[in-house]
Amino acid sequence: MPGMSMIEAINDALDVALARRREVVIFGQDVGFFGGVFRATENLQHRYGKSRVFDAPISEGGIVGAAVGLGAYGKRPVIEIQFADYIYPATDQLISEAARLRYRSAGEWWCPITVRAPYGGGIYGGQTHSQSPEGIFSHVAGLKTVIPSTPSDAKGLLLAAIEDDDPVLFFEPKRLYNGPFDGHHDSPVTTWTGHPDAEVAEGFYTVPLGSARIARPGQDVTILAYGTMVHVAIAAAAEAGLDAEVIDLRTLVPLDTGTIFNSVLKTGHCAIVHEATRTSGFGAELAALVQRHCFYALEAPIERITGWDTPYPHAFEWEYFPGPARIAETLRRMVESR
Amino acid sequence: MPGMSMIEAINDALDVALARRREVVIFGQDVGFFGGVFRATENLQHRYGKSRVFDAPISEGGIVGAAVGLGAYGKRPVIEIQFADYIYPATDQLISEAARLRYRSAGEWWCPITVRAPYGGGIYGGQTHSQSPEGIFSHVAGLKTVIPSTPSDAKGLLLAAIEDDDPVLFFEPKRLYNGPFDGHHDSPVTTWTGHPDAEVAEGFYTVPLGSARIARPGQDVTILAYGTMVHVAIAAAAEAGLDAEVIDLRTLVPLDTGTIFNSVLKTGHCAIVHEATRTSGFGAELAALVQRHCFYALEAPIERITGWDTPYPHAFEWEYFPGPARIAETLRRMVESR
Amino acid sequence: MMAGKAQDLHIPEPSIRPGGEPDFSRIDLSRPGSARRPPVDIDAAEIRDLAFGLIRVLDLDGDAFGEWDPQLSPEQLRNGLRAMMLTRAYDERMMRMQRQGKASFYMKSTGEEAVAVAATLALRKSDMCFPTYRQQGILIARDWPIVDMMNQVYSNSADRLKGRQMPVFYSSREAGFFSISGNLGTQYSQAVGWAMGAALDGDERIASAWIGEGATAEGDFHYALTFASVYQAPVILNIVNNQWAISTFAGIAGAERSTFASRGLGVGIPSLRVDGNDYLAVYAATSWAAGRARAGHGPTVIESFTYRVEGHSSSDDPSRYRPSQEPSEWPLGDPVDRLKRHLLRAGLWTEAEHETLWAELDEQVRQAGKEAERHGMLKHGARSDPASMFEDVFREIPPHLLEQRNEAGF
Amino acid sequence: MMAGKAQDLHIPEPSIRPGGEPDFSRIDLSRPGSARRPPVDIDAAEIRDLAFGLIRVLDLDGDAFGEWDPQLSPEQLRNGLRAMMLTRAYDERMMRMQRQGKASFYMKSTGEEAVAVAATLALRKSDMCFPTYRQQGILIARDWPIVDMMNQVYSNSADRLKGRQMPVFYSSREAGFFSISGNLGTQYSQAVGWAMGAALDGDERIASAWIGEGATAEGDFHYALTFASVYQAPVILNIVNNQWAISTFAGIAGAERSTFASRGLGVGIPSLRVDGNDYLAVYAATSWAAGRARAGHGPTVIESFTYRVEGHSSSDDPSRYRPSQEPSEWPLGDPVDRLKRHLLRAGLWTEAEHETLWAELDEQVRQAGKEAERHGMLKHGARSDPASMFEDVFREIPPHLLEQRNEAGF
Ligand SMILES: Cc1ncc(C[n+]2csc(CCOP(=O)(O)OP(=O)(O)O)c2C)c(N)n1
Ligand SMILES: Cc1ncc(C[n+]2csc(CCOP(=O)(O)OP(=O)(O)O)c2C)c(N)n1
Ligand SMILES: [Mg+2]
Ligand SMILES: [Mg+2]
Repeated sequence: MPGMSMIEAINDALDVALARRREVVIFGQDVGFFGGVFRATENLQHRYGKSRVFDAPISEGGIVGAAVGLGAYGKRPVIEIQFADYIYPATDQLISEAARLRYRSAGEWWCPITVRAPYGGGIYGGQTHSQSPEGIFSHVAGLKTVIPSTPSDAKGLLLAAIEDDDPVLFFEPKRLYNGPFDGHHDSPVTTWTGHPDAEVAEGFYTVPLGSARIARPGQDVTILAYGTMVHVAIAAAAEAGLDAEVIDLRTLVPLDTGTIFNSVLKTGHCAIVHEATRTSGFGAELAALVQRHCFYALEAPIERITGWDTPYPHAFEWEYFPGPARIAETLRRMVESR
Repeated sequence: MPGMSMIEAINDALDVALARRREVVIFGQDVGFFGGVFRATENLQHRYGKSRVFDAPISEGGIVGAAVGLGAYGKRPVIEIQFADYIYPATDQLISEAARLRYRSAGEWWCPITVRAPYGGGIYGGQTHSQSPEGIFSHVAGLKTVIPSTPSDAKGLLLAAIEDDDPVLFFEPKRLYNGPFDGHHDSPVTTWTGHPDAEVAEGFYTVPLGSARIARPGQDVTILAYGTMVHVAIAAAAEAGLDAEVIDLRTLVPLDTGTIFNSVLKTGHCAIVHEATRTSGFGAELAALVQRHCFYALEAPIERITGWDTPYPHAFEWEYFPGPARIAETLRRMVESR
Repeated sequence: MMAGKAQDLHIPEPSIRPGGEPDFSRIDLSRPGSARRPPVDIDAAEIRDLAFGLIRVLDLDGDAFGEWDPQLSPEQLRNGLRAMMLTRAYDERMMRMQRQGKASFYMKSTGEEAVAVAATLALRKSDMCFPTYRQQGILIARDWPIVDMMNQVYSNSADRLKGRQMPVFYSSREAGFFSISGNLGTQYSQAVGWAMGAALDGDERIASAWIGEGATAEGDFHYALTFASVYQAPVILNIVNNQWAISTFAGIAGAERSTFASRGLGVGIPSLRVDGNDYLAVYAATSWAAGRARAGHGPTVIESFTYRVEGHSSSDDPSRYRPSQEPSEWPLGDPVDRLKRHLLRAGLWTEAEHETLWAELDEQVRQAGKEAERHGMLKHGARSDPASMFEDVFREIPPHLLEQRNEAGF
Repeated sequence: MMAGKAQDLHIPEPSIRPGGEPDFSRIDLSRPGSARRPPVDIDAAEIRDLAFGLIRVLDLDGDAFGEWDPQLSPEQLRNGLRAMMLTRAYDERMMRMQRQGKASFYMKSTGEEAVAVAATLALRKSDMCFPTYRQQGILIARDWPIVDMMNQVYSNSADRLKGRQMPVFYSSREAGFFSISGNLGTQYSQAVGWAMGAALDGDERIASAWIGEGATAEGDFHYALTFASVYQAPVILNIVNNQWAISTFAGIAGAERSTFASRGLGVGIPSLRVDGNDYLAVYAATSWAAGRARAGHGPTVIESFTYRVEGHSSSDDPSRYRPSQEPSEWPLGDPVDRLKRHLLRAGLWTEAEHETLWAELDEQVRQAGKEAERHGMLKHGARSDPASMFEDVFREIPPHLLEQRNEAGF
């Protein structure tokens, strides 16, 4: 069980999927010979041939449209959107088509496609290489949304997404591709080497969609997070000196509400962190659910620590990013109000 | 002050805007000679000429792209998306361009466009003529979202949207075009004639964006609603025998939180209704805000009564629609828990 | 056709509006039989002219001419005629039913029957169709039971789509008829994807897609042409140019400056333009394209030049935007009538047989109608179980939808 | 160039990958001067051939031939040369600075300078440009201060864009240079919209837009061509075919079956294909298109056939996907070099003057660099006020953003 970075784990998952199922085909911009701008598909064309792994035109709408058709034919397309910021030209095919094909045809056709897209900030990518659009898609009935936070989950969740017969958006926290990141951008970069979650099992395994993970058990306050923010939340709790329970949602839709509610019923406090803009982000849904189901247990208002309601500004990335300091401050305020 | 239907009020607003500002141009599918499939632009091409009001190709992305360019040039485009369900091909131009042009150019360019789109169900339109996508766009920094519920507001808000120098999505509740609708689809259809809110002032006036309206003052429970659901909420409260305060949000972004919070602080109960699917709908944001700011005043969990998390099914429109019975039942349960 | 001065924006306008005399003088009608039929492995560059001409086989008297004559057997011809007539009879009845309040909506394909029927019968039954809402003729050509179609229109208890779709948004996997979307154009890139799948598997099946001329302005049209060209997908890309998109004439879709078939040239796809009211021309063009696709020569674009005789849908009143006599003056005639004449001329058909067939088809439709109505109609009688509205959002109902179903009281 | 059998999907592949010998034999080079120059009011249908040929004026020795020679004055020629050289000097320095960690990112336009500079200098200064990230040459051709460009690249305290954009995503309303997006293609339909506005106002100004050959597969490309054709907008639609889109060769964008210029033919837009490394050819084609637009004859498509000499950006290593000697073997030479030769041949320039100019431009760039660095660099020294990040989301800061600014501690 060698340690793997998240990008290696994703590459490994794709490798396993290609070997396991003839129907899996991978395409997207620069994913073929080159192996993808983040190297997620490195060597895969070489290994499985051009008919299994190939480049696509710069046309996200076309890529998803073709994937829907390939899925209807009987293939199991795994497509890459180079940055989540570039998913919007494909919105119609995702929302009007992929999400509703099974429903509108009463099960005659379905859409077993996986849409991989690096998301989130932290690489000085500015407004068009940093976005977190998961909230938008979580509103759409018929789409599943998955976001891993560790190499081993990335592999298991990606394999589960590919196995799934419904369309899955698989957003990959690009800031975690090569190492864990706790939000301290000034600290030296660390790699996944030696990290416990970088132990990635060989071969095929899945992490079931719809099950959250308690990333850190605790008693004082529940923090709901996913992707990069799981690591940031853990660091923030430590810095606030709180025994926080950090829940890594892993799947936004379908959501593991049981794990969430149990935790909040226990701690009586709930903070939600995400990098996406605040208004109508997925944190809103989480807050709405938690207040509804844990109302009488809550000792303080649920807080959201998120990206601001602005585009992601290149030079102010770290002022925008909901880093450990901001989270810790909010956590402290929450429990003080006790 | 003649009584007007909502569609007439919208037509009147467009007429006033065309007369008032040379920069206003109107285009969209079938809006020219024909006057629009819902008649919103009836007679306007005839009155103002083909250069001011004209048909566009069936290309929502192109329509918004051209509008962004026209706006950059100095025009004030008012475009129609024939049904809100067809806005998705324009998502990239709306989210990546219209919403961010001012920001990314630090104010060198901006996007004074108004995007009109009929939304919502109640006309047996099935999954592609019934959607309420407002939640999605409310997540996007840089877009304003407006939804009227009466003819007089429709005119004043639309004129305000057109005057506004930022991009505004103006979703029109198509079920209210020709008459108010309280959710009782089996009752005889009523028109706006004689309805107090159908008194539409002549000429130019605006209803400022960002200000909610107390559609019905009350003490027992606050109901947050917009568009069609304002009327349904009022009916539901009456049927529940409750003295509800119904707040018509009118603008989702920017949101009039003052009016909302004041009401909930007073009533201690908050219900939110919308037709859109529940998960990550705008109701989630409202619930998140209200629990945060009215935490200690709330006597029961905030409830959301919404469309289900499914596509809008043609034959089960009224099972899907959050009608008065469903709302009333929830309201009763909420106040009983007192 | 040059634009005016830059001093104003050019807004295309049909030659005549209601009240005026229909004017089809702009239409350039080539002589039937005059177009050459190249071999299927021809390079696109050598047949660009076919994208600007008009392939015709039948003249208006019903005689067939030239290399494109598909030389169909009498039975094939009568089958085609029958399918077009049944399509028309079906449309007539369903629109009547809609007017009687039995259906919430309906869309006819009158005048465009050949574009669906001939383009289907020239394919194999196993080939996959990605239609728009105006190709009900595909299902009929494939002998799909019309009672099943009616059940869908009525959203009744026998509706296989469980009341989820508006009328005419059929789906039949068995008939190779892809689920109709409401969002224009999306089927086009999907068809290319399906065809890519077939090519990957060495499957002999090909895909055929239809799109209205108005919807060619959508992005999916461009995606489909690009992907089909790049990957040489075995797909036929039909453009149904029926001159109108609701109230908007084809000039607003770009018809003033070029043909729709010519859209294919920019990506090097062989592109044909055919008389869409000429059953034999549509059949022949489709056969040619299918032959190309099956032999591994990739995609073909076919513009069928036709005319939307009726309103856009049951919600439309075309007299508001075009002269009401326009349909009857359309110079390319009626596809049913033209194929009938051809059969008559060839001595394969008589007026009496024609009358009998109409009567028979009307009766067939009437019987099917009665059967369908026994299963209910949207606002009267049985529907599917409303609880089923929570199914098929996902393969398995997830917990939050189970809860919502509960909340809904089912 | 026909596809293989249907038994497998055709996946285009460049003729050579790293390790192999570059192969440009597929490139069809027409003789300079051989293309005819039609009048600007020509009908698109009569010049379809120009979309498949290659308009060239300069041969590789620097002599000019034929009707397309724009007959520029010595001063115009020297101005063009200077702007291209300054662009190159600027690119060289900024990439060096990026390598030194002074900027987070950079993108060069090496080898493509003519496509920006000639296409700008053939316009009026008041015309509006909608570029991609690879047309910094436009700003330089319009004498925009390079220190201002550097300030943007450094996101420093003098950055007019207030640190909001990644390096090279310039914006200058004053220079008629539209704010660069990160989403490919979007500027194309916007340019058409802008031009529609100009036409509506009888404004003499026209718009010019640029797009990479890779990005032509996006929907906006199609929207732009459709709208430009329908409304006959006064716009020039440049396609910069530099053969590569990051690691992806132009075949994946559809180059195997047709030219990019030919994309315009399907909507009846006159379309030219020019040698993009030939300053005179690009200049002439642009003048012709601008003349058309200004006279009210509508849009023109121009494919500039060129070559991306460097990596896609500072993040790219092209040796992973193409032979490293490919750039030096590109048969159409270098635009700076070719224009220089032309000036030399015409006796309007000397090697010594050329050397002096390089030195002068290097110094100019160096000085500007020093000035810019005094205003700070992303990770060193001054930036804009972070509180400004809450501005310009809307015209006025709405209450929720005021609150968030507060929360952020500004
Ligand atoms: C994306 C999208 N935009 C707009 C519409 C509304 N709409 C439905 S049919 C139609 C006209 C289509 O015309 P055309 O493509 O020519 O097909 P035809 O109806 O003539 O068969 C329009 C605009 C839609 N259904 N989808
Ligand atoms: C909508 C969108 N999809 C993908 C990308 C990622 N991307 C940035 S540049 C590029 C290649 C563009 O190639 P081309 O259009 O040929 O322009 P060039 O870089 O050659 O000038 C890609 C795929 C993007 N920026 N936007
Ligand atoms: Mg049509
Ligand atoms: Mg390129």
